[in-house]
Amino acid sequence: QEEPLIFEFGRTDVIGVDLDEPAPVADRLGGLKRKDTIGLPGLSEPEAMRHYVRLSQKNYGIDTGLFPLGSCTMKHNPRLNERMARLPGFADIHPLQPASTVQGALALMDELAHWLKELTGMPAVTLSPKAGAHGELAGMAAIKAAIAARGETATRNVVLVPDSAHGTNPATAALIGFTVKAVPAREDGTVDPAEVAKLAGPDTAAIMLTNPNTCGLFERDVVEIARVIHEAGGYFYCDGANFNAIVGKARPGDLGVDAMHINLHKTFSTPHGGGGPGAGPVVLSDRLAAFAPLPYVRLDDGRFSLVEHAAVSDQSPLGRLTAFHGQMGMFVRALAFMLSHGADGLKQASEDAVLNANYVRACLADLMSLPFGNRACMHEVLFDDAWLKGTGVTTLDFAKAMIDEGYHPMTVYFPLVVHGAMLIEPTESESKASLDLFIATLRDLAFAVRDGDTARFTGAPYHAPRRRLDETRAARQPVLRWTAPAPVAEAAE
Amino acid sequence: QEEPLIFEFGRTDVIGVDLDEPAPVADRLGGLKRKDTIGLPGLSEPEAMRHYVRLSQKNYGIDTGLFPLGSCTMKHNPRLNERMARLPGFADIHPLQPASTVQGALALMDELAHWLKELTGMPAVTLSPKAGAHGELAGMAAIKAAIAARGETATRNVVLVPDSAHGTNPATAALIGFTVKAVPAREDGTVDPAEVAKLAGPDTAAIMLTNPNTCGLFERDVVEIARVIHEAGGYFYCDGANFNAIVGKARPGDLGVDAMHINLHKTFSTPHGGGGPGAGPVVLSDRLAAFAPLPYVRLDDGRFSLVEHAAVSDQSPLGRLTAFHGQMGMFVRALAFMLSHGADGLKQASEDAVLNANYVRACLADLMSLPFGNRACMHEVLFDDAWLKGTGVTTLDFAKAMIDEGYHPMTVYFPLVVHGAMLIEPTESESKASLDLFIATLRDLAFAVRDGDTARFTGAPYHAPRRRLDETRAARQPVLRWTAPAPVAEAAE
Amino acid sequence: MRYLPLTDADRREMLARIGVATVDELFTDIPERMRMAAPADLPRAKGEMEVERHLGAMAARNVSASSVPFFIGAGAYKHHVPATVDHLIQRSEFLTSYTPYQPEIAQGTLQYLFEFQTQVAMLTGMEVANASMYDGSTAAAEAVLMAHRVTRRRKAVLSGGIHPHYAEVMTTLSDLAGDEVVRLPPDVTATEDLLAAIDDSVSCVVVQTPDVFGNLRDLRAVADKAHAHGALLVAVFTEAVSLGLVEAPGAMGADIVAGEGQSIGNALSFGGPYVGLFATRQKFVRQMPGRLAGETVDADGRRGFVLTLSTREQHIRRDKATSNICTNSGLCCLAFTIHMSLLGESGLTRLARVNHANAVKLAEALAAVPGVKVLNETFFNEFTLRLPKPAAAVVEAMADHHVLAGVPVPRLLPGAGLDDLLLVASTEVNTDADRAAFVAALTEVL
Amino acid sequence: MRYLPLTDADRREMLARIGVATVDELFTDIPERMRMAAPADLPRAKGEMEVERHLGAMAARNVSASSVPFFIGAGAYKHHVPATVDHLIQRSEFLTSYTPYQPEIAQGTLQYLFEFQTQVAMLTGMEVANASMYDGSTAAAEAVLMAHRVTRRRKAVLSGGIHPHYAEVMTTLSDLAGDEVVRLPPDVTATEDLLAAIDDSVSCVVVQTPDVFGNLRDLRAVADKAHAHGALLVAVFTEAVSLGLVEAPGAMGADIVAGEGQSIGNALSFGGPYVGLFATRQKFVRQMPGRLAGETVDADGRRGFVLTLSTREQHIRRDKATSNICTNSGLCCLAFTIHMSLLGESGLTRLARVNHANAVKLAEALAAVPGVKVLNETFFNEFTLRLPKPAAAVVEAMADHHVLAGVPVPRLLPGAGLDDLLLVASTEVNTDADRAAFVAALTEVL
Repeated sequence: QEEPLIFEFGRTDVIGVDLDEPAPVADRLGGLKRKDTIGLPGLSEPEAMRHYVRLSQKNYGIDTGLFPLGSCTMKHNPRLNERMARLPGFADIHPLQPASTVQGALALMDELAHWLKELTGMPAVTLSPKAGAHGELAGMAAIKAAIAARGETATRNVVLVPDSAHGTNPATAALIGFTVKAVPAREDGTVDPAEVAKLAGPDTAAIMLTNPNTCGLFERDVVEIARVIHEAGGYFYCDGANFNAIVGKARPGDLGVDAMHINLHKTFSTPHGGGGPGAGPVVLSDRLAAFAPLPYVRLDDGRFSLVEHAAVSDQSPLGRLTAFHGQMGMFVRALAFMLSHGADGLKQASEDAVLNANYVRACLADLMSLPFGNRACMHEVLFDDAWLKGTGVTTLDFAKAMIDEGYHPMTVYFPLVVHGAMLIEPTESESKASLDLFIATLRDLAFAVRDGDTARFTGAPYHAPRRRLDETRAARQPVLRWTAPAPVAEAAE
Repeated sequence: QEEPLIFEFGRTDVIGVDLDEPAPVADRLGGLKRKDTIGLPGLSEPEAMRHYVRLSQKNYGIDTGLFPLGSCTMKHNPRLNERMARLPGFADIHPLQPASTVQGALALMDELAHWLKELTGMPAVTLSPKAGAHGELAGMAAIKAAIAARGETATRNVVLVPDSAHGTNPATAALIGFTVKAVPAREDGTVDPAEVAKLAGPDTAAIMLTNPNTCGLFERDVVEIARVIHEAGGYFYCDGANFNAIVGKARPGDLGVDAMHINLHKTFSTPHGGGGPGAGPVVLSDRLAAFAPLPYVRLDDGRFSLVEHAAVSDQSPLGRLTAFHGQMGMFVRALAFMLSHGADGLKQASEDAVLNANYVRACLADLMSLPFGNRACMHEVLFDDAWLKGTGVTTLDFAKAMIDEGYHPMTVYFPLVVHGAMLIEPTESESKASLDLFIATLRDLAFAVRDGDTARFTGAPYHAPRRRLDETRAARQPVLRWTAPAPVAEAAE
Repeated sequence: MRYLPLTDADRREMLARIGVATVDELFTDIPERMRMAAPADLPRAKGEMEVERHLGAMAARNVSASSVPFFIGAGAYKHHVPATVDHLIQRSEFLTSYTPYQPEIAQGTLQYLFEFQTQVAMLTGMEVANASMYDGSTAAAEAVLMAHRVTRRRKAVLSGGIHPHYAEVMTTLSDLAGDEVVRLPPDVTATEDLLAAIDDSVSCVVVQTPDVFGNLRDLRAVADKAHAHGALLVAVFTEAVSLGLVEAPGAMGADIVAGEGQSIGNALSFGGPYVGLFATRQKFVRQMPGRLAGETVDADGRRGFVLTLSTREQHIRRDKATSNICTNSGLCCLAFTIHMSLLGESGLTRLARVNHANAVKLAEALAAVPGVKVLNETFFNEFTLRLPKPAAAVVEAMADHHVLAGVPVPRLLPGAGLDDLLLVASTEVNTDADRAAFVAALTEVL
Repeated sequence: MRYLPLTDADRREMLARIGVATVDELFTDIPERMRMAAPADLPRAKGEMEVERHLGAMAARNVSASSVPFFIGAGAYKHHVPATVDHLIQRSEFLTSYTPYQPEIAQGTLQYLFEFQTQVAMLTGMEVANASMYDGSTAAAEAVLMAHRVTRRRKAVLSGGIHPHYAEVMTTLSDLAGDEVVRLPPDVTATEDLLAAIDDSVSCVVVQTPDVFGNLRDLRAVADKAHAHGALLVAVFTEAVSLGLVEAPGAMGADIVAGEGQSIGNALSFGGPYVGLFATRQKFVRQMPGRLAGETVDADGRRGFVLTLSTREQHIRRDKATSNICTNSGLCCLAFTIHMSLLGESGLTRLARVNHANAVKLAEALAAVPGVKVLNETFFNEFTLRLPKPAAAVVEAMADHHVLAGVPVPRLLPGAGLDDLLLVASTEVNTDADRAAFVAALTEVL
């Protein structure tokens, strides 16, 4: 049975929410009352329940299977966190209530900030960014503000970004007026400080470096890179998307980082929810702390307050990046995750994540190709498509064939620096038994490639809610909303 | 991917619940400490989450599709009710707390009782029975007690039960020492009062009549039957499993019923939960009210209390049927359902349930056979297998083929009074569009039967988590638990 | 109305298709004078917000266990249930499914029932278990009936340590069935002579451990004597967590084990729904009441599960059935089995140790309160105090001090001369602060 | 640790397979002196019960909206969300899925996004909508950037009725991007002359309706003048429910509509996560930021949905992208679209009427309080009061009377000389008793 669109079976006179019609009042709408009908279909509650349950059944999630999407960190989402986020004291409070009525909420933000600062070894944090890319914006904006405070806005406007970076890095830098220069990676997949030194100079605003990087490797010269950038008068922005590999093992603050966003939905397990909402707090060094965006929490004599406006004397020229104080719902979940693990558990989680990725690497290295050699990786392992060469099977085909085996594919074609990339991140949430089954499946598929069973790949998926979808058609003739079918003239009976 | 048993991948040293080991104390176990290991496997939380989510995906529920199981009343389960039942003031209170600390809970029981009495037109109700069959036990026990109070225990010991009754009826009567006599149905599927009159006499303890009956028909002579039984000195026990057809349309009390259980999980939508828990309150007439089991709620001067022990002067010789006060969790859900519908909505729900069943009847009557003719039914419509005769397709085959079309089958082979019964109950929760699709599917299948496409039926299901399962084998060589496989001698390497 | 998908236009169309003019024409089998002219004298439909307010106000009039220092047990126990459990049992496919009569699309339910049965068998030290009963008390009553069937005798002997509610349920059912029950007097300190009550007329001896007063009972001598006389030993428990630390009934010779599983995975919920656990020996399986999931294969030879041995049940045997039960506690079993899987052996045994340690600490602290005496030699997480005042009044007074202190024995056994006894339970939820609050409040009110 | 499935034995086996002796050998790329010797100076792991206690205690220190008469709005609104919504968004397959990059196994997400986009387009009266932004304020800021791209101009004019937080976000982002923003002074009574600010250098005029002071704005004249000068009209709203009763921005000539969707389906949650709604005309679709779901077919010709027009996005275009956004508010969209489906046209319009009626009743009641003046000619469910005392102190004092009365304007606009103004909102959750409590408390504290 196919599941229709709500517009195809809902009706504007059906209601799934009971409300009494109010007694008539003299309206205060000043003639701006809506005249046309809207066309919104309604569903009774049983219809709605079934529609969305059935839609959900066409999805794959962490709860239904291993989700080895590299760089995305699909780890277990504890339901304790969901329960905590739904406590009325957190879920049912308004961002503009008097501070006296939200002391617990402000205390929670303060405690989360403390954990983030301790874990990163950074002295300041801004919680308001709504997602990783929004955090990048906040961090780069702070850098821009710091440069402005130094009076170098006109001259210091280049941002160095390695080829392997997430697309959001150059997009963010460009958005706020920086010029982006690419830093090529050296052969081992990491950034060469000598290369950075060549590019760095008085025009250098910052470098945006992901560490561990998107090839799953720790930038082993990170300290030297930081030194080079700082010496050139620039700032070190670290993309913290992969922070989950090193929590409890190393602190970005010790490595020379000036700003780093933290994807609470990756490292601290707030649910990805099919693409959001995320949360991207940014930790800042002393050099940038004064340039954090508004608002922030302050504690005076045991009372928390929220600073929502810059004092006239304040150094920071950076205003709001979002209407309120950030993703409170995600703060609660992230803090619940941190408290549950504790300092010891978070370190163990990082170690297990790295161990799991290396185990996958060790068990597949003989069949699939590793672009940077069979060396230890961090929390994710990167394969390329060299081993597929001449087989008629592409990275995409291989990925789609995994669907038929009951798995979500790994990240494919990212990072761009290797050809036909396949980036596998098992996370710490997988058991050895789960990994063994996954590895056996990939080995079986790899043997099928070798054996020339090409149709198993090029036609895949065969056993999914849909066969392969035509993305070109979607882009060429975009249909972005439902429209009522043209009325068909009824045949005379 | 097959989902293994927890015993096949869980490990006794894995833990999904964190607790600190207590400081040692001098134990007070008197030497009865457990010596052996238990063997219980543990799962980490991510493993448990995935295991049970994946198991759930092998199930069919109301939320996933139409569930036309006649006599079972698979109606929509509102999530409001789940939320209400989980309020700490209901879910987190102990049955033996002081009455002063549970006034709200007792008030809720009292309000539920009020609704049940008003809807049935009966003066008394006992809430404690844990399920429909348990309610039958309570009701029949009250009858037995009433007979004992009349001093007729030795002579009045026959219970009349129509052939079409649920199996629980004769089982209950027999369990408490009554002799069961069958009442044959007349040709139109209902009970003939003349037949009852023939069997009724001074030995008649009661009749157990389901109304509407399991053929989906209202016993149109119910008032006369009640009269006959009462005249013979017996009691009228009504099986209320199908009360959902007549809520707001007729009151059992007006029809002469002395006792009737109400399946809260059928009529009032508490979830079936894969087979329970249910709840089976019993309404009682004045003649039986004094013989209700303990405990019950009492209101004096605005304070509720719970009567847990019979006073010495009390008439009732009937004690407890369960440890505490009944299925509180179900009471909350049922009352939320009642309040949401109101008196008007409950009546409308009955009408819609009956309308839906008759619509199915009207749309299938030309293809499938109706054992009692094409007349109006109540909330469910009964077909037999006369129309399958000679096709090589049985009722069971037809049911299994429905699975391949994405539907849960109807109730089959019940009631026993018709051959190859198929009992369809759509409930009021289905939309017309949903019924139209269901009807079209059944018509399509019926045409396939006609066209001799037998394999589509006899081999079904083809598209389910399992093909047809061997029930005979399960019963002949019962394997009722997992046992560790015998260790295999390892081959010398 | 939000739950009803039909519109008036739908209704008209459908009535036309059926061939009647009004819906009332479908109700003509109801004698006209019996049809309700007006809706019942009850309120009209309420929106979700109003229902929440109405029921929320009722809920707010109750003192929840988590909101105060809480020490009530006596058959239902306050334990912490992981959030995962409640999330999973609310999965639509579990919550809104039916008894798995169509096994091909109910493997989820059937597999967890099979896992549940195995867990219960392991936990009780028995060979097989069923897919649950309504609760511990009805399981115990069914155990007695089963013992009668197995032994073809009709007299049960009940220890004086059995939870009085359980004893009452067994008595009620036996009275109804015309069987005999010998109920020994309340046995606060586990000193009764059960052996003396066993002879060749007895079908079963029923003993609870930990008993209702908290004492642990060694069942071995009773088992031996019962077996020597051709009787069965029925072991009962109300606190499943105890089995993580205390010898399993199966290891002490029980033939049938019936107990309450609420402690694992299930909320207190004012007494229900709970989940009855029922286990026995393989040789008695065809006399066992209740639903059973069993392993088999499908047409392709793959392992699968079905409900089995249903010839025992009322669907088929009707008045010859082993029981009239046709429901189990499905969703409560699911909660039990998920929680038990999360605990595993390591977690369950540790949970049991924490419970015991907390109870020991509490007993020591209370024994130091002037005038208070702990009566138990042995206990798991519950014990009996003798107070210098009537326990019921003490409990009421302590409730005013926001401590829920336990169950006064006279609430369970009125008129038994035990008015100064108080049952006190302590689980993993109790903190040092809770214990201190108990001691302070008790000292205050005595 | 309950979330970590590996045992020490597993770890040893895996290390052996990898060929290293210790896990630290996998971390050797981290310079040795930079590796943490000891764990961070933070607490150790806590069990679930302890975490619940810790966070529960924090939650208990906040006054929740449902626990008091509640009248706060100004960009976030207290509405009743059906239980069904929260149940559904917690379905594992929705909650724990990722951005639908593999559409064959993400049709659930993609179809609801397609439905969501259609609902938003219908509601705003626009042709197309995206799959959501972080919240209303960032959506508004993105709208300005988009207007710049479309018009190739870099100057935005902001009405003085725009929520100050929104105006600040637009200003911050424009400042960073080097664009110009002309922000008109606060306009309490909707009397500003927007038309005068429009000329050929302007890329867009941004107007909010209902504005932050609650006034409804007729956009038609602004739209006409903007269009005459080659500029776009960006319409902003913070209360999506208003669209059930008030003319849609699209019908009044808006080119881009950006608004907050929290009111439908989403909790207050202290300000986030919320869901930004973003709609525009078909012809601008390739300049639109954010994710888009589009319809297509699969290899068997069956309808299906994919993410599309991703060439606009940062994955491909990197520093040439329309925006740096790569997240949407997935689960909040889902909540929005489910709630909206349950409402349907009948429910949404009725909900809007109830909101308006409650606000009118409240305004009338408050206008009768001595010294209090309602400043609005028009409003939907929120309006501005002039008080005889500073509003901030009044709100604090009323909080002590357990009434959360609204937002003092100086909290949003400090130093603007508007200290005696109070924004008051009323939704379907307010009862007659709530209104009476408001009047009583206000009378008391004035």
